[in-house]
Amino acid sequence: MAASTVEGPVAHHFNNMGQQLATVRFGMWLFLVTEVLFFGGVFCAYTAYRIWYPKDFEAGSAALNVGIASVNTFLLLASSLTITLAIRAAYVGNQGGLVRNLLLTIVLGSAFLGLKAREYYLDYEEGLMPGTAKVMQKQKVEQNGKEVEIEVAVPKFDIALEEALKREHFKGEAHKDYDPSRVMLFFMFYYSMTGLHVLHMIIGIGLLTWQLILARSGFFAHKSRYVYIEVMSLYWHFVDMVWMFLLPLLYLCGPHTSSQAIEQFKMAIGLSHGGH
Amino acid sequence: MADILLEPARLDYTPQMLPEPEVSFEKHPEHKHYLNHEYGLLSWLLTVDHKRIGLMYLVSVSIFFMFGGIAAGLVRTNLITPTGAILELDQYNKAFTAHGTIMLFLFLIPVIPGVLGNFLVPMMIGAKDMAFPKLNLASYYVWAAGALFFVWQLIVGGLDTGWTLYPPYSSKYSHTSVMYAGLGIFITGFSSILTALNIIATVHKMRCPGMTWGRLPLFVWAMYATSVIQLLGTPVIAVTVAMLAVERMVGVGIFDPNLGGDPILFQHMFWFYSHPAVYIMILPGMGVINEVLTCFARKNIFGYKAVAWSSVGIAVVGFLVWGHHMFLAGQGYYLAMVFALLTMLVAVPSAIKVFNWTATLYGGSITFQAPMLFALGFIILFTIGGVTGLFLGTLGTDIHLHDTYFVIAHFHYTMVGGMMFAWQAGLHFWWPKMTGKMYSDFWSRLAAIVMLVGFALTFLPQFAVGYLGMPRRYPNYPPEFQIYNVLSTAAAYVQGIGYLMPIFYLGYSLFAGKAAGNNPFKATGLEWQTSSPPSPHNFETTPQVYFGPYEYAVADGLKIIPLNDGKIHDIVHEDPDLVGTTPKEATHGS
Amino acid sequence: MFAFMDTPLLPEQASEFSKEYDVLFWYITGVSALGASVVYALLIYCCFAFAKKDGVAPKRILGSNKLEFLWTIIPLMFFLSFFVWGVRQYDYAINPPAETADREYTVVGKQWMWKVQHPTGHREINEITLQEGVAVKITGTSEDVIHDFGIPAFRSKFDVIPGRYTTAWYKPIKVGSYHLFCDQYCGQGHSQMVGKVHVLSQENYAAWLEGLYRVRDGKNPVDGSPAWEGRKLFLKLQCINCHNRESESRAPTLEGIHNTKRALLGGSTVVADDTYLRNSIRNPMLQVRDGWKPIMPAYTRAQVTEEELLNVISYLKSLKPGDLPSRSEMSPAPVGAPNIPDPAVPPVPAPTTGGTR
Amino acid sequence: MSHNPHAAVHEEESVHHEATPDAKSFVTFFVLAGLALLALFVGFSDLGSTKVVASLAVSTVQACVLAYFFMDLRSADKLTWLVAAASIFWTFLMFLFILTDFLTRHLGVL
Ligand code: HEA
Ligand code: HEA
Ligand code: HEC
Ligand code: CUA
Ligand SMILES: [Cu+2]
Repeated sequence: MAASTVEGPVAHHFNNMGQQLATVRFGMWLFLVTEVLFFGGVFCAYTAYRIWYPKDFEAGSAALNVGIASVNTFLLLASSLTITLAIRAAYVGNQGGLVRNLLLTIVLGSAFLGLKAREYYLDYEEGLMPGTAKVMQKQKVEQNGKEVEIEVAVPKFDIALEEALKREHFKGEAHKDYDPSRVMLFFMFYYSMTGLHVLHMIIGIGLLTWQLILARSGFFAHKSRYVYIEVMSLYWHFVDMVWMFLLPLLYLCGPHTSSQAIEQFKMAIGLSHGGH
Repeated sequence: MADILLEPARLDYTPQMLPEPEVSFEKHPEHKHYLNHEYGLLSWLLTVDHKRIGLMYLVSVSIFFMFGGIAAGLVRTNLITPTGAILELDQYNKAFTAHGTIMLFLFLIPVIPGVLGNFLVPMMIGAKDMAFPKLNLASYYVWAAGALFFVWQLIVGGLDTGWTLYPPYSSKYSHTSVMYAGLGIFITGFSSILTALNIIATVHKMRCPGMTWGRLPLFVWAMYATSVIQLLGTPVIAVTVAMLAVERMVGVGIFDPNLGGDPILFQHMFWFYSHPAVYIMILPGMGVINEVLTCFARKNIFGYKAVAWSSVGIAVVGFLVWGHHMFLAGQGYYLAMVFALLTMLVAVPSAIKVFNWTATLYGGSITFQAPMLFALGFIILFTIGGVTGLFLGTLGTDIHLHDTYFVIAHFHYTMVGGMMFAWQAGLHFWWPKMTGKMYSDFWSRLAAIVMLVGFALTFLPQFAVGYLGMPRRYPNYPPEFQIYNVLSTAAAYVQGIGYLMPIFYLGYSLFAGKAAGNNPFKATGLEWQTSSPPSPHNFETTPQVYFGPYEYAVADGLKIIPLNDGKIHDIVHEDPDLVGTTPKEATHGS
Repeated sequence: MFAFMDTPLLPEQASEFSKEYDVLFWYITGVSALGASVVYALLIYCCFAFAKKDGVAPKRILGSNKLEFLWTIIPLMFFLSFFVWGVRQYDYAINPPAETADREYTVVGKQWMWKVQHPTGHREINEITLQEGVAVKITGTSEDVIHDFGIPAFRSKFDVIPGRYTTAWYKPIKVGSYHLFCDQYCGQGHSQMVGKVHVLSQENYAAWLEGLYRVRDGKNPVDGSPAWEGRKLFLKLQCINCHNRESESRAPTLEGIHNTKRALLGGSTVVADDTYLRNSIRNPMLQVRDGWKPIMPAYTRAQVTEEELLNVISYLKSLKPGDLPSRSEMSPAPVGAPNIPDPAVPPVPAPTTGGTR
Repeated sequence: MSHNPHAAVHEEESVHHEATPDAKSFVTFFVLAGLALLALFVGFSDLGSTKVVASLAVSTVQACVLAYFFMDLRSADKLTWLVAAASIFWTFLMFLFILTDFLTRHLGVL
């Protein structure tokens, strides 16, 4: 059995490098198992309600900014590429390449987060926040054959949703196809799922930054330590993978068009101003 | 029983295979072990030595057990009179919730994995440490942080939802600190994930040469199966509690029927973890029993493979029965049926284990020190706890017994009669190894008997009163149930005294106990082949293993007659796990 | 010290299902006892027979596939028998038979009380009265958190869930009063969310429906019964002004009046049957009680319709000592008093999710 | 696992492990990007109820490619495959049982 091809220090409780590398890698895979089930739980809840309320979920999805999401998809994919390049750089001992690629990964990840933050802000501005807040609204009702105007308390969310759907030219016949309180359920999932994803990205970027610092200090001069970049990449790829499912389940679930996506993205980054 | 494999005399190794321990502190007092090779608080708080971390868990979980026990004392005392003797309604609710959550999350789930798992798994497989020593320390601190949230939660007024945290009560109606408790569950859960990860990686990657899967001590198998459950189940409760927290915080919800949510979904996701969790709470105990029984009966385990695989079977099938907690909760009819069937299937591996244990005693040379008494207590009590589980797993009978004291009695018989007794057995068995000191034989045996009698009498009346229909989580009850409750309470005090006893004689042994020697029970496991207490890196040289874990008969001087076929037999290659040799081969010898 | 002495050993068998249930229960108990006995017997035998003796070495036994097989298959067979029997029983217990179709009761759980509505319109709180031998279907829901409607004597229990309907059914077979518990933890008053199930014989049940039979003392006629309606009229028509708990000087107390002998002005007596009661209201002058002034006004059809009169009579018939309302009670008793409809109670919420089981 | 009990348990894995050359990574990236475009295309089209199936299928392919090439399942040992499979399998079990409830709860009884 050939000894491992890479050199580097072996921790006291391991017998050899092969054992150490395999153990580290295995540990990360085990961790990913828990991550799969962690996300699996929310996805399962999502699916259950999607089965019950398909129309409401589509309506909710229609109100989301699919432009940002589309661009973000490619950012994440690119970051997955750069981190793979970083492993290779560490593996062959190319310190400059390692630093460069780690940095790129961090930049791409941060760009994702930046756009995501923008998206949250837009949602917030549109009032698409689940909650019990209500506003008073004038409504015309029939009373004794006469039309009178009265003030009623309407959930803020309902109004915001209606306006957002109008803006997105949602074709589903409003008020018939969806029930705002169930769309709110969709939004709960939207925020929880993307929130969890964002949380994972933030942790990932933190770890990457740590590795970047290590890389600059020459920690990865021992080639065997490429394995730490590798396990980092496993985590990062996994986060990417979660996004691959968030995209169709949250954003592409409702009716959208590509022109709409482009328009939304332009608007989000300030190149155009909403209205059509 | 011609079929039983009696003494296949085909081993060509001799008892010398059990090497004399390398170091003995009695002879070489200058030698340093893990307890005295460094000093100071920091050397403990920052240690990455799995043995020291194990002891840190030991101290912490024992403290929490006392807290949980005091809560149990409050609960039982209140139930002396039908109207509730000492507590207000909501005080009682907080008391039993504190009792349940502390006992489960801060005592029973971490106890054996945290203490014995940490201490023993690396030693049993001949490793110097866990696969990830720093992670191991980190998971202790994560656990401690989670525990702090529980303590904080108690300080700011306590939780009143029951340990099951069912919404909508927990999400909308309870005015108590659900958030802190949720955080506590989330964080301690994270810790148990990390411990599990570490143990799995250790078992896979750190075994010493010759330690094949077929030669793993069954405790390690049990810990492995437990860890698989923890790894796969715990993330789900974490995310479930997180969703509950979001719902409670934002005020709108995922489990709220008024908004189209479904409270049953919470129950599904809660029990997806929490039923497997009851196996997290019993499998390590079962593992301990294997080690103790074989040692004190001086026998090979009966049916090594069956016992090992039944652990794995429990771990896997145990994931598919959670719905038996929800038979009456409004889940689908067909699903309930499937769950009921699987519940019956998952009971089989436990039955296999029980029968194998009793068979292990057959033909042994049994002595009855405290660990053995606890282990026998385990078998007696767990059998009752297990079979009463069958009443609950049967769809028809659960209708009446659900959420009555019958359930309470069932799970105390499994958790206290089972895991608690296994824990005591393990603690007494390995105490000399951990500390190098021997405790009082008399007092330890007495404690075992007091606990056994006290325990059995506490919860037997509860089966009766449960069948009569007394609901659980009731601070007051119809007067005709009083006699049962008084009996139960009285016995609970006896039991409480039983649990206090070890503190004294074990504590005493620490300071004044006589040195235990490296292998006081003459056990065969690798952990006994090193000094007591072990040196910081467990073994002076990496051990090499040639045979299965329970060769007590050989160790006790059973004559080995070489096979007369003229060949030299390499037992290691021909029969690495020594199980399942056919009778035909066995007749070769004598 | 113990105020009660009849500690029960076994729960009452008060429904048809409870009998069948117990057969299965004792079957499982028997098998379990058998299985445990085998284990215990082996354990005891080994502990004595193989206790350490000097000079006797332990045997080296590794296992036996035959035995493993046996003790896998035998328990499995028993366990499966539990399963099959259990499923049949569950099926029976949760599927209301056709005969219950028009006898559907509704229970609504609410922190911390049970509100029961009978198909006849009767309403009860924390109590449910049933007729012996008549199967009924119960549909339950909750206004707030999850509760569980459990009746040990019927071996019945089911969770009631907000936003959904769940069902159970029973056929009571034994007259008596039994515990009703909330079995799902629901907060502070969980243990107070208890009540009684009353199983009445056919006659008593019929009387109960009228409002004439009381399942316990100190209780008004059941909400929704004719007598209950009569009680409301009694208050509304101001009868209470003269006939009240406070004093008998103005008008006779009417408690326990039905079928008693009444002394009339002029020395004669008469049995207070339905006709007498009727006359006393429509035309009080006809038979005036000895000792009272004939000041009672006559109530014509314009004031009390024939139907209302029947209800009033039912009420009078239902009056037991201590029942007559006090003068101050001109309007319905305060919320929370037994058997008074709770005006704050909103209608049963429509199910929003899932279906009915 | 080794069938030779003398052998140390470790050592065997990770010997053939080698970081992926850059060119291959680029190819993987372009495949993934292509699939992402496909996912968007499906998402923006008007397929009705098949849309969700189609886009999930694309995502699954994408995830497989990612796991196989980027996460190096390609050169991983059996154990790693087992671990990955277990996570998927257990998630599947959770979905299976919980969704069964959601899909069959309204059904009548036998
Ligand atoms: C250590 C913990 C532990 C263990 C091991 C078990 C083991 C089992 N449990 Fe238990 N259970 C709990 C802890 C545990 N349980 C807890 C905490 C609760 C309540 C939670 C709450 O609501 O708060 C609970 C509740 C619970 C319920 C829900 C009750 C209800 O709320 O209505 C059910 C229903 O099926 C059940 C079933 C079982 C079964 C079938 C087993 C089986 O695995 C048992 C298998 C063992 C044996 C069968 C014994 C050995 C066999 C023999 C000796 C063979 C001879 C016997 C025969 C031939 C009959 N349990
Ligand atoms: C590890 C788990 C574990 C353990 C060890 C115990 C141990 C005990 N339990 Fe516990 N119990 C649970 C887990 C456990 N329990 C759970 C999960 C619940 C459900 C909670 C819920 O519904 O949410 C529960 C519920 C529960 C109830 C039902 C409450 C209700 O539903 O209303 C009762 C009632 O008798 C009870 C009693 C006891 C007793 C007497 C002990 C005894 O064995 C304890 C003995 C130990 C001591 C007493 C401590 C040591 C002694 C001292 C510190 C001296 C001072 C004490 C005294 C003088 C009394 N428990
Ligand atoms: C102004 C006072 C007054 C009011 C109002 C009144 N009663 Fe009377 N009632 C009496 C008096 C006085 C008697 C006894 C003399 C008699 O028998 O007429 C009596 C007698 C009776 C009796 C016979 C009692 C017996 O002991 O046999 C009945 C029955 C009765 N009332 C019912 C009613 C009902 C029903 C109402 C309302 C619809 C009512 N009363 C309203 C004063 C009143
Ligand atoms: Cu209602 Cu408990
Ligand atoms: Cu369970």
